[in-house]
Amino acid sequence: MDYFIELFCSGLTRGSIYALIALGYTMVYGIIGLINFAHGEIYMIGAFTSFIVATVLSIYGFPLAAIVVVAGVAAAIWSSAYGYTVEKIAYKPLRHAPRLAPLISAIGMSILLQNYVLLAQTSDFLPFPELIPEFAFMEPIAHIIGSSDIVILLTTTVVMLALTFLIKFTRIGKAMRATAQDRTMALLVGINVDRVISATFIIGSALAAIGGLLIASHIGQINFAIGFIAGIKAFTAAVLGGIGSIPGAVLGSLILGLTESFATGYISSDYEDVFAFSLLVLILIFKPSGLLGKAETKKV
Amino acid sequence: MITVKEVKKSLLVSLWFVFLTFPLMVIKVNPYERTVSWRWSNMLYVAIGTFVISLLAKAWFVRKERRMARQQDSCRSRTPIIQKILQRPGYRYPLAAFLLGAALAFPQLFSTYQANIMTTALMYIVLGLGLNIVVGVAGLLDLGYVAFYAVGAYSYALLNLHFGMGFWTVLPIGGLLAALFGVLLGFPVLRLRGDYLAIVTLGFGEIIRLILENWNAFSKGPSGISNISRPGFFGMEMSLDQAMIYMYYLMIGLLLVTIFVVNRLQDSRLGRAWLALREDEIACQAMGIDKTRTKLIAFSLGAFWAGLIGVIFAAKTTFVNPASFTFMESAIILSIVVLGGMGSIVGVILGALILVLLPEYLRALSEYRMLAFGAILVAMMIFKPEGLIAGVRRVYCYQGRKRNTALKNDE
Amino acid sequence: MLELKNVETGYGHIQVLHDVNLTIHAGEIVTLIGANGAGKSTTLMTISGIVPCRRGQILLRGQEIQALSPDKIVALGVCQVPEGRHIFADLTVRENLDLGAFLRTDKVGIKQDLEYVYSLFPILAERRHQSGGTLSGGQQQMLAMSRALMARPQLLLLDEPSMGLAPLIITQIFEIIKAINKEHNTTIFLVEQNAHQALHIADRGYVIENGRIILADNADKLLSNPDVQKAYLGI
Amino acid sequence: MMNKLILEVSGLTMDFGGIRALDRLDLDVRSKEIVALIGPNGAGKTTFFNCLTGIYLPSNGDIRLVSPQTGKESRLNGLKPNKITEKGVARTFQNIRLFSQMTVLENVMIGRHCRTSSLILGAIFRGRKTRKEEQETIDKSYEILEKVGLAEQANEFASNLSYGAQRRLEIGRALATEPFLLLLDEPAAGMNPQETADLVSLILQIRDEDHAILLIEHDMKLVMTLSDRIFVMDYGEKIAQGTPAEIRVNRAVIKAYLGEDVESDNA
Amino acid sequence: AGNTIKIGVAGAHSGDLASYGLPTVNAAKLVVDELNAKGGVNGKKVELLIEDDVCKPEVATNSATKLVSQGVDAVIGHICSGATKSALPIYKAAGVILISPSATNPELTQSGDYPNFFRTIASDDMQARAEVDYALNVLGVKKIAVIHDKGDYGKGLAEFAKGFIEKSGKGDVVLFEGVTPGAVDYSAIVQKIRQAKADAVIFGGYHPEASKIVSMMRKKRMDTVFLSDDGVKDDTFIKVAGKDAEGVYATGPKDNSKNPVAQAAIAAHRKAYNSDPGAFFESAYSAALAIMNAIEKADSTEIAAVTKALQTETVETPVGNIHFDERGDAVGVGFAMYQVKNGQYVKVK
Ligand SMILES: Nc1ncnc2c1ncn2[C@@H]1O[C@H](COP(=O)(O)OP(=O)(O)OP(=O)(O)O)[C@@H](O)[C@H]1O
Ligand SMILES: Nc1ncnc2c1ncn2[C@@H]1O[C@H](COP(=O)(O)OP(=O)(O)OP(=O)(O)O)[C@@H](O)[C@H]1O
Ligand SMILES: [Mg+2]
Ligand SMILES: [Mg+2]
Repeated sequence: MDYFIELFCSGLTRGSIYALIALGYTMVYGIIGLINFAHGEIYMIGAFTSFIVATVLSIYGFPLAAIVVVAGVAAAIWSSAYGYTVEKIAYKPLRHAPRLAPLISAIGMSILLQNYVLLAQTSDFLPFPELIPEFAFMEPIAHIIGSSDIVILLTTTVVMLALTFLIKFTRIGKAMRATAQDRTMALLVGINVDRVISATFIIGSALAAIGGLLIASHIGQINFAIGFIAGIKAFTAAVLGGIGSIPGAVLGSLILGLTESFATGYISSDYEDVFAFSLLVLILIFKPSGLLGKAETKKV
Repeated sequence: MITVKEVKKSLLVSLWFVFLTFPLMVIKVNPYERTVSWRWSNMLYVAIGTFVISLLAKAWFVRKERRMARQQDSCRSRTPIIQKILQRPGYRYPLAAFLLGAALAFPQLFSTYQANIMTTALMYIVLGLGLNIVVGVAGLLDLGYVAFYAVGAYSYALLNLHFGMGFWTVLPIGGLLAALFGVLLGFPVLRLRGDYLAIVTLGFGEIIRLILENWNAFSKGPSGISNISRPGFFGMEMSLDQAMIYMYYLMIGLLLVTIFVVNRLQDSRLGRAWLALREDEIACQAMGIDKTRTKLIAFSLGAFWAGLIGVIFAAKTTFVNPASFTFMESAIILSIVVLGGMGSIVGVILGALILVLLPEYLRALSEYRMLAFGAILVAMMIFKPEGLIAGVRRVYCYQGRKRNTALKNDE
Repeated sequence: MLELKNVETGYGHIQVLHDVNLTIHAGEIVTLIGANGAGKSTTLMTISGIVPCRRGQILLRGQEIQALSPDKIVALGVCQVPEGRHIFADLTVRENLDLGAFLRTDKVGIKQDLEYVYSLFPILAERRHQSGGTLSGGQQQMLAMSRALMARPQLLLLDEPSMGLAPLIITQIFEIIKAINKEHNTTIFLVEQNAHQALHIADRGYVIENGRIILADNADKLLSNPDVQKAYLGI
Repeated sequence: MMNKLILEVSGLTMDFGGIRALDRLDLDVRSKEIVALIGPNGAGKTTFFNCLTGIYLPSNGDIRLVSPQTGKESRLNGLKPNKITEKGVARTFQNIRLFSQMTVLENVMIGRHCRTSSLILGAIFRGRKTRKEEQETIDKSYEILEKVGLAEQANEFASNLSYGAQRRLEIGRALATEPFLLLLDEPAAGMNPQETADLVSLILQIRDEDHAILLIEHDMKLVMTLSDRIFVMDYGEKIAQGTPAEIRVNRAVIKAYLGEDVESDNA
Repeated sequence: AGNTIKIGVAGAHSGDLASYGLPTVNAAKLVVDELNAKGGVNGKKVELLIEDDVCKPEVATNSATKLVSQGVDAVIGHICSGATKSALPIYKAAGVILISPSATNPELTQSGDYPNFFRTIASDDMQARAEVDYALNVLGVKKIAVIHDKGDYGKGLAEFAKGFIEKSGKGDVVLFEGVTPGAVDYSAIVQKIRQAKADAVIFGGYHPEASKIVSMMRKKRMDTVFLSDDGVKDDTFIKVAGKDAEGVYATGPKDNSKNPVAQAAIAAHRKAYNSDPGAFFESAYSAALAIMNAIEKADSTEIAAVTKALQTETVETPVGNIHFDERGDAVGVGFAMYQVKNGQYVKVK
């Protein structure tokens, strides 16, 4: 039973990590229908920025709390800036282009950003400073769940709730949904579509940055290539949950994380990804729009 | 032609990039020694570099707009020169003959190495043409194309290893096996819409690779299978050089066959159904097209070609391991199709040549190579979103009408 | 109120509007009639700023608007019910209506207007939680109209509002158009295939052919114009 | 004149969640007949077409089709759309659904798909049979284009056609599938009087070539001149049925649909 | 052939594995520069031809053909075993000798398929043997979890380790599994190690995954012994894993720090490049010395003569005084076990 709980907790952590990245994927897909392959790289840049800022601050002897806050804010700012710029350069000119053009441009961006960080920084793995201390009161259960896991879980929950609220009830949220549905009409009711799309990229990127910071400090190391696998997994999770749906992205991520964890624990980690992807295929066969995705409205 | 306003804008752009790249370009920390180095000179490079690039891009867009305006005045739509040439049979056949001649003479004119690189390029052309059926023509976004390629490669590697089967025997087997896999995968998933299909195929590609990587007893795992025999030629002994040149001609042959077949397919009842399916599935069904079956045919045909090339890949490298079949490979093949121009055979050929030869010739840039590759991919899409060459629609001629009019005249 | 001076637009290489001149006075109903593909919808889209104006000027109350972005133009009180309705398919009827009032902030006024459109089209009140995409064609047309009304426009651009509607509803729609014009003093620019009815409620009319305005006159004069009768009224 | 029964619908019901779009609908069509289906917006007319052509699966009821040529009878419920088309029912759509990036001729050729059979090998080797079939497809498609008056634009992209022409092309494409029952969903919507008049003669011509036609339309002038019989729906139910003359004066229909002054307005 | 001796240098010089390939280029340059300064080999200048194969088999065949078509006499490289395997037949057909500083796959020498292959590094099975012996005989652990990174190198090593443990009869393999490199979290596999009640973990793979697993184990309050290979015996591992690295064992090439040739080579590198040499530098330097020595002694670049010279002539290199056995493995190189103590790898008995 203990073992089960342990695996469950590690599955939750993994799932929450995916969720933070998957939310950005889902938002961008929802609004411009693009699989933003560069999103994983935005997450990586978030991790790198927070690494640089945190290390610099700790070298100059700032207290831990200040480091966490400043590094988090800096990561969010710069990741958003990258997200914003990537959209302006690589996707905006392609709004009216054939459907696959932005996809290729996204793949190009992903390669570009990876190599940019590789060249600007280093190809080596770097130790990420421990930003989330092990709390003393957690000691008795430290073998099951660590404080970084708890922080990750909490953050994901809060972010999901906030985002759901934002999309459902705020003005910008409504504008986002309208833009997602019909861009021309969104313009005709007075929505500044460019700004809404930029906002989506900025919010999604900021989430990825927060994810980057949390994950990097959980794992303790970063390098320029961490975005790719995390990105693919997060995207899988987003699709599993029904792409475009915020709760779907979280649900999909948790299911994916738990599947991988239990597959590793009870079967074999050799095939954890095989299980993850097979699950995806199975679910989509029975629910072609993902778990919480809206079935396509087929009015003829 | 560059106004002050544009310069100002470019200045702003360059300022923005200075901000953007500040943490990554300027600061470099050494976490072990706990030192920080501030590389201010990089900031200058970024500022100047982005300023110039921004100006150039502006100039390009201004020119493009002017050109559009001019064309509009002349009220004539402009087709690219290549396309014009291709549309004129008078140019088309001599050009094709010339290209074929050049291709045949290539290994004689250049080193074996060049021929070898060309063989790789030819393989990618065929892969691109195969995927083009799936993505370009039928509109099914397949991000796991490399899985079928792996099936082909491993079927040759394994059959050769265990049963000593030869290249020519396995070539069709590999293709058919891959096609079978295409059907197996396609059957449940082809009713998924666009991007869901994409992610499922991506997942499938990964599953195949992971199985090859982990199931040692079957595939020898990550260390791969070596010493695969090269293709034979009526039992003739060949030196390595000859074998490579043979491989080159073999690929030329296969390419010609592929072009022929793909061309015919596109111009057939099936090809039309694929195009229609890409546009509107519901209307297609209402026209009596069996959606699932038609898609399945496209999917497995694409897989078939991937399988063929997989076999050739195994024979050419004489070694296979799962590392050759990653998602990046699928992405490159997809880029070939999109970059070249979806649905266009000539486009795919150009796209493959560019994407395969580019990294080879970018070697001079050494560590900036992949950076440049990514940037070029983005730039090509921005400047030519429809691809290099758009698909050309065939014009059908009507014999019945001539007959009818003739009849009328007689009356 | 609105003035188009020598407007030219097009898509890509094709030029659609040639030297279009139009004037709409405040409080008027003006109709634009013409064959399929003449450029009627394009004219409306150009006014709304969706299709960029290549040459010429568009003046709204004397202010140039051809370079403004669509949302700015909406903010100036120009709303459009586009051809093809453009319902936000996955949003509910209510949410569609709310989006119509996107730029407004007066909660009370919005509420009043919501009641107003529900009273115009009771079926919408009934279906307020259904997603827009599953409404029938005619219901969608009503929703599109209502959504535009929710913005309280000063100038309402209507693109074939009667298309696909039942005869009873068509009558009703034209009555509503008249009513909006009278009660709210909304200026209306109406594009119609149904030239007969359009000219009946309009004050003035323009006839467009191949992207050129070829006729402009009072509505009743156009009704009795033999060329118009032959080409557009089926008489 | 009592023609053969070709379509018989009984008790057809369609529910969407809580909404009942079709309610125990009965309807029949005989060969060489033009039947109109009218009713207020949202009455369920398009839904009826969708059930008939297999795009929706009806919740209840029975759809039976009898081929006038062979006399073979079949049940359409649960069949896939393409099978239904093969059986001889073709349709057009309320919102035009052409293959806009294909040429006009190709659009019609797609319609011939279910009447031809060449597959991969045929396409590659292009044997005599395939070539013959292909030429036939082209010729027949041209004939259809001439019939609907689009032969001149055969090699234009469908998206470049004017609206009325696109509607006619949809009809042509449907005809190419060689149906004996043609379903037209608001073919005259968005057409001007001239185009509508052309359409009327086209529909009559099609009828005379042995096709039965089931027609949804809001243009009363067209409905009244064309149809042999009219069915009127409201809220998914049939509220009236009869000849144009009967329907014109039916109180229920006038109240739900036509309005009092229909005559004057559609003059 | 001609007045120069052409030596190819092939390996990953770009991409994510560049850090394993570039040191070989430096080593070859240093050796050759020194030789040329002394007047070359038997009066002939030595020329280097450098080719990037990004460690991909399909690219490696291209680089190999390119080198062969440029007429190389011998090649130092390739770096990865997979790339080496696909390139070897091409060299074999052209009669070119390949000497690798880092391709450790046992098959390369043991299969007998590649008579033209030599290496200055011990093969994986030797390393696995050293790890297993140490774990069973010195540490005396009974239950061992064998974990790998699913890669060519790591999984191969792990399989040998598993085989050796099972054959010895002294211990049990309680777990044999691969982890996915780059995964965001390894807690599940760590829980599984705990569940299996392993006394020790033998890990086959590189340092990034090793440090993630070790850190996660320590976070979960496990003090399981951790043994690994020379992919982990890298100072980066200690830097990244920090205090969690303490006590970790790793095998690595025998300690050469006292060897004057090694000291000279490192000094030369510092002088030329102003930095410390990277992975496989010493074995690459040795490979360069060995091949140049053999060519000189054979006074020819003919494959048979050079092969004979490689097998018979002992040469002083940074990795010791070596010659090669008939399969191509270097005689005289060996493995030693190291442990992290106070943030440094220290050789243990
Ligand atoms: N998005 C577009 N791209 C290219 N050409 C277009 C586009 N939209 C319209 N056109 C062309 O512009 C011309 C005018 O079209 P427009 O839609 O304005 O006509 P309309 O008068 O509204 O006709 P209808 O009565 O059919 O609505 C047509 O020839 C049409 O083919
Ligand atoms: N997929 C669907 N999901 C939910 N409701 C639907 C769906 N399709 C149709 N409906 C509902 O069924 C009813 C009938 O719609 P239908 O489109 O058949 O009307 P119609 O008679 O064709 O009207 P119109 O003349 O306006 O086109 C409408 O109330 C509509 O909202
Ligand atoms: Mg229009
Ligand atoms: Mg309808």
